[in-house]
Amino acid sequence: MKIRTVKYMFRQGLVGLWRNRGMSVASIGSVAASLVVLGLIITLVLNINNVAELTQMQFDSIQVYLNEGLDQNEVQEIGQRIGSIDGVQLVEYESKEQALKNMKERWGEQGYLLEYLENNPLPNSFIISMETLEDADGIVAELQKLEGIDEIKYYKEIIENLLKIAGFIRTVGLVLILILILVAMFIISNTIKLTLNARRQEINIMKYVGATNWFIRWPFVLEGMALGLSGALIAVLVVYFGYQYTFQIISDRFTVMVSAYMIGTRAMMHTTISMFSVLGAGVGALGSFISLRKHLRV
Amino acid sequence: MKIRTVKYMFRQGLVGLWRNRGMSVASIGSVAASLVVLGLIITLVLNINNVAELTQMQFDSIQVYLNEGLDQNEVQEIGQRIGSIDGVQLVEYESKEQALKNMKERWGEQGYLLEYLENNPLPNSFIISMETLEDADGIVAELQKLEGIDEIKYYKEIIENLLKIAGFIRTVGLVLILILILVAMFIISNTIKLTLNARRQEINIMKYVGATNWFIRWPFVLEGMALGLSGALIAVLVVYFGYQYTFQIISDRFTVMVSAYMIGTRAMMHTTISMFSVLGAGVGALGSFISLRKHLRV
Amino acid sequence: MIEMKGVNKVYQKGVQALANINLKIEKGEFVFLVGPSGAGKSTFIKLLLKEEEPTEGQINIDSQDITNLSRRKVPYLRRNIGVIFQDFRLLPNKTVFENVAFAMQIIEASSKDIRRQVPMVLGMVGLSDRASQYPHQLSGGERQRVSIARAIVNNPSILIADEPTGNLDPETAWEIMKVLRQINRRGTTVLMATHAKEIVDVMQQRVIALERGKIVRDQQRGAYGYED
Amino acid sequence: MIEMKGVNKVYQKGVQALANINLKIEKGEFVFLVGPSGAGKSTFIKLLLKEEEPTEGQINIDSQDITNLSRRKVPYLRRNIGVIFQDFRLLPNKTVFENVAFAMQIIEASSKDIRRQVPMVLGMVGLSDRASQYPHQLSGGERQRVSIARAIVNNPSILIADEPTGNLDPETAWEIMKVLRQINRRGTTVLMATHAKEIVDVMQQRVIALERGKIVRDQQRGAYGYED
Ligand SMILES: Nc1ncnc2c1ncn2[C@@H]1O[C@H](COP(=O)(O)OP(=O)(O)OP(=O)(O)O)[C@@H](O)[C@H]1O
Ligand SMILES: Nc1ncnc2c1ncn2[C@@H]1O[C@H](COP(=O)(O)OP(=O)(O)OP(=O)(O)O)[C@@H](O)[C@H]1O
Ligand SMILES: [Mg+2]
Ligand SMILES: [Mg+2]
Repeated sequence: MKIRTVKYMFRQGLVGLWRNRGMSVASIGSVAASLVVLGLIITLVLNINNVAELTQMQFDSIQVYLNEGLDQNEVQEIGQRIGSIDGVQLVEYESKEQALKNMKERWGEQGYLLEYLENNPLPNSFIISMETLEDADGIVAELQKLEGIDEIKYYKEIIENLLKIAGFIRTVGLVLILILILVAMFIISNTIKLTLNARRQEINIMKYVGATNWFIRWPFVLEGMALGLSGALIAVLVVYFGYQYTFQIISDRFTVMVSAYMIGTRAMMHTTISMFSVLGAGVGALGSFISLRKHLRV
Repeated sequence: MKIRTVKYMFRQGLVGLWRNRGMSVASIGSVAASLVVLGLIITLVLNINNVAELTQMQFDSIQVYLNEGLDQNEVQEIGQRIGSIDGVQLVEYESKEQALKNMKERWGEQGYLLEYLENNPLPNSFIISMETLEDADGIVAELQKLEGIDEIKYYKEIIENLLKIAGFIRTVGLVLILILILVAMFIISNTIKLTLNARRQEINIMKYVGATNWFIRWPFVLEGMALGLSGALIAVLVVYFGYQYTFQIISDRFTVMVSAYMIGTRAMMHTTISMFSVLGAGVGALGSFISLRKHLRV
Repeated sequence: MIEMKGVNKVYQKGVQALANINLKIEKGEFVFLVGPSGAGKSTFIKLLLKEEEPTEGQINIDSQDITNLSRRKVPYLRRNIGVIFQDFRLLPNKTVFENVAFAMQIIEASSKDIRRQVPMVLGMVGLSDRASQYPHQLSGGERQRVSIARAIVNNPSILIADEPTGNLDPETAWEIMKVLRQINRRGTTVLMATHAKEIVDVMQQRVIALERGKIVRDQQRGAYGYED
Repeated sequence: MIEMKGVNKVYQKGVQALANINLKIEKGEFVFLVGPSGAGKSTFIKLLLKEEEPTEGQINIDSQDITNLSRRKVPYLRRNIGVIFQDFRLLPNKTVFENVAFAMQIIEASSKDIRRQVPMVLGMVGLSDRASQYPHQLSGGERQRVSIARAIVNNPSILIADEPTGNLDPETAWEIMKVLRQINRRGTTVLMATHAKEIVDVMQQRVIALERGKIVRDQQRGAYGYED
């Protein structure tokens, strides 16, 4: 294929877009619309996932109750031993007085009940943060070998439940996104098909005059690609500004706390831009390619 | 318009669908695809909303602490008075012993702390269920007029927070559904537009031969309606079986508890069937109508 | 009756297709419109059908000024005029029978009339055995004859034919001319744009010759008139 | 060289368009294909272009059996043959210039050649001033001439013309015939399906007459031959 032919094809692709601009606009609109929906769902799923992970991190600790009557040195030694276990990130000491105070706070309105206590039944304890959740069982096993420890409190069930829920959300989210990707692909390729169908006569004539399949195909494939990319661009912009706006509203209306749980606009954009470009251009080009086959058979 | 013409139009609408079946299939597919997405989101939003409402109902009560040392008769009288207040649905008596027991249960693992209590600091109480949340303030005002009452516990904040969250979810959900309806309408009408564009020549010729706009329009509008309805039907089936399947999986995997929070398949279907039929047929017909205008101007 | 007063037609690209046309065609006349390719014959016809609007001037059909006709009335104007289009304009998704029947359906004719009339006109143009084929399954001449059948099926008061014999062999062409002549004898005004020298010369009817959008000759009992 | 051996063509609806055709057209010949409407002339041409496949028989072009030609080689066959289609087949979204240039672009001609050659052939068919218009902005005869220009622009070794003068006035028709004759003198085989009795009679070339799909006459220096 000569350079001039390549140039010709690129030019034809653009010219085709422009001369059929009514249809081009309709197609780009449909592509953009389906990608916007995809973007919407991806944003939701990723954010829910993010919230689940952050929440999980808060329960992500082991509490070690110490025996009564240990002296300061013994406590310190236990602390150091714990600190040297593989996978332990941070060790914090909580005295029984501190523990009662914390508990009262946590109980809020019902905290007054604790004032009726005869004596403080709570133990001194260490609170351990882990590097990753997977280390938990190993750390607990190590802790059990230590002396001076009464009980190991590990929110195993809560964490496991959270992991389960997070896993479920992730699965549902992935399935949802997958379905939506398929739907978007379907709509985009259908749109391209309808666009080409309106021009089947044109394609037939080219064949009758002696053009090879590739000569006819390339401009259409490039046109499909341009359609897809334009749609993707619009979708990215809509999702970007839509997300930014929502982010803003949530920060304003609720405390900053809530938006701290949301994924930043930047990070969000990386995902959508690359995904949408590939989807739009790829499906556009492939859709053209496949839909053309039928018309080229003359 | 004569009866035979009406018959002619219905026949032409169907014939048009069949003779352009390649395009019809593509259009129906796009309509179905966008409605499936809409269905997916509606299902999600309605369910989340449902969960929020059910949760809210659990906090939806007022607790009345009674003074120490009332005798049985006095307690009964107070109970009757409360029962006669407007908006009160149910009054339950909870003795101080029962209350401690319930609390121990509710605290689970930390319940042992309550065993260290010197004496039971909890009061006897009435628990009041309301007909609707809006009555709460009125009921509280009435309660304050009664004698023998120590304190009125009303989870105002929690309820208000829940109401806020539920409202937020509902708003976000509605906005989402609205956006999706717009997107579905856009995609459907674009699809119809592309379908008609491929047949613009046909439409022009009809005009040149002397057909009135309505004579040309009706078969196309009916065709667009049939396209939309077929797409809607497919979408309803997909959503129905998809939802049923998911419902089943969730009931199996998790406890029955979770699926108790989900809206039943039946109720779900009422919403989707009516909504999709109207959307599909309406947008199909309207899309045809509007897209035709351009082509009829010859 | 067709009347044009000072009609001009300039297309977008500045092409002057018709220039200051004044003429009158009486009811029941048979008129040939001749002239070289691009002279403005089809444009002349398109103006009568309101497919194009004149840039200037006034056109009357049956004493009605059609230049100011409202959009809604255009279909009724067109129904009065049977047209054989130069490019046939058949509905690609309808069979031969349906294409002809369509012209009757739009005037809400009864199925009985349609079932009687359509086979008759298809017989007149020699296409009885092609009724169930689609336009793309026909030869050029056959398409042209379907277009003719559709134009005459409603017995219009005016029949306009744009090059109705261009794709026909001389024998078939003469058959068609006989049909047109017959329709004309029944009182229908016939206006036929054509390049068929022989036909024009033999028929001895009024000839209007256009050249570059101007009427250069308007002759009763004329001949095609260009020497080759 | 074009050769047909025992060629039959039956369309879906049972229409026998060609029946047992045997003939040979030598390189450089000028052949008229005549016959009434629906005789099978266009079908004959469509077989040569592999637009339709013969139901039976073999077709050779330049000693190559095209009935078994692979799909991928069809475009190269078509490039060798310039065709004037009965229904013109112009690309609706391309201007006159682009329509003609397209035939050169597919054989990857240089822009320089295109800029030189296209205006030349548009001049030959008398359309120099219509280069930037779209097909729907042309008169019937002008469209036909664009189709002619596209067919000859690549100097094909075979030129097939299906009713190339159907929409042209006699004068322009003769201009076109001169162009075809000139191309034929340069060694191009010309096959022309036509109803133009006068042209066939004057040109005195080989005439093949079809009737209901059969060759009923094959005559060197023949005439159109049907009496009216
Ligand atoms: N839509 C249009 N835009 C621009 N120019 C046009 C348009 N339609 C026709 N023309 C030009 O107007 C002139 C007259 O066209 P018209 O179709 O009336 O010719 P005609 O006499 O019918 O020719 P023919 O015998 O070839 O059919 C032509 O030169 C043509 O190029
Ligand atoms: N695709 C098709 N399907 C069925 N029948 C067809 C098809 N194409 C052509 N025919 C029939 O085959 C016969 C020959 O058609 P063809 O186009 O070859 O005729 P022709 O000689 O070119 O006629 P004309 O002079 O009218 O153009 C006609 O009767 C036509 O109806
Ligand atoms: Mg014309
Ligand atoms: Mg033919």
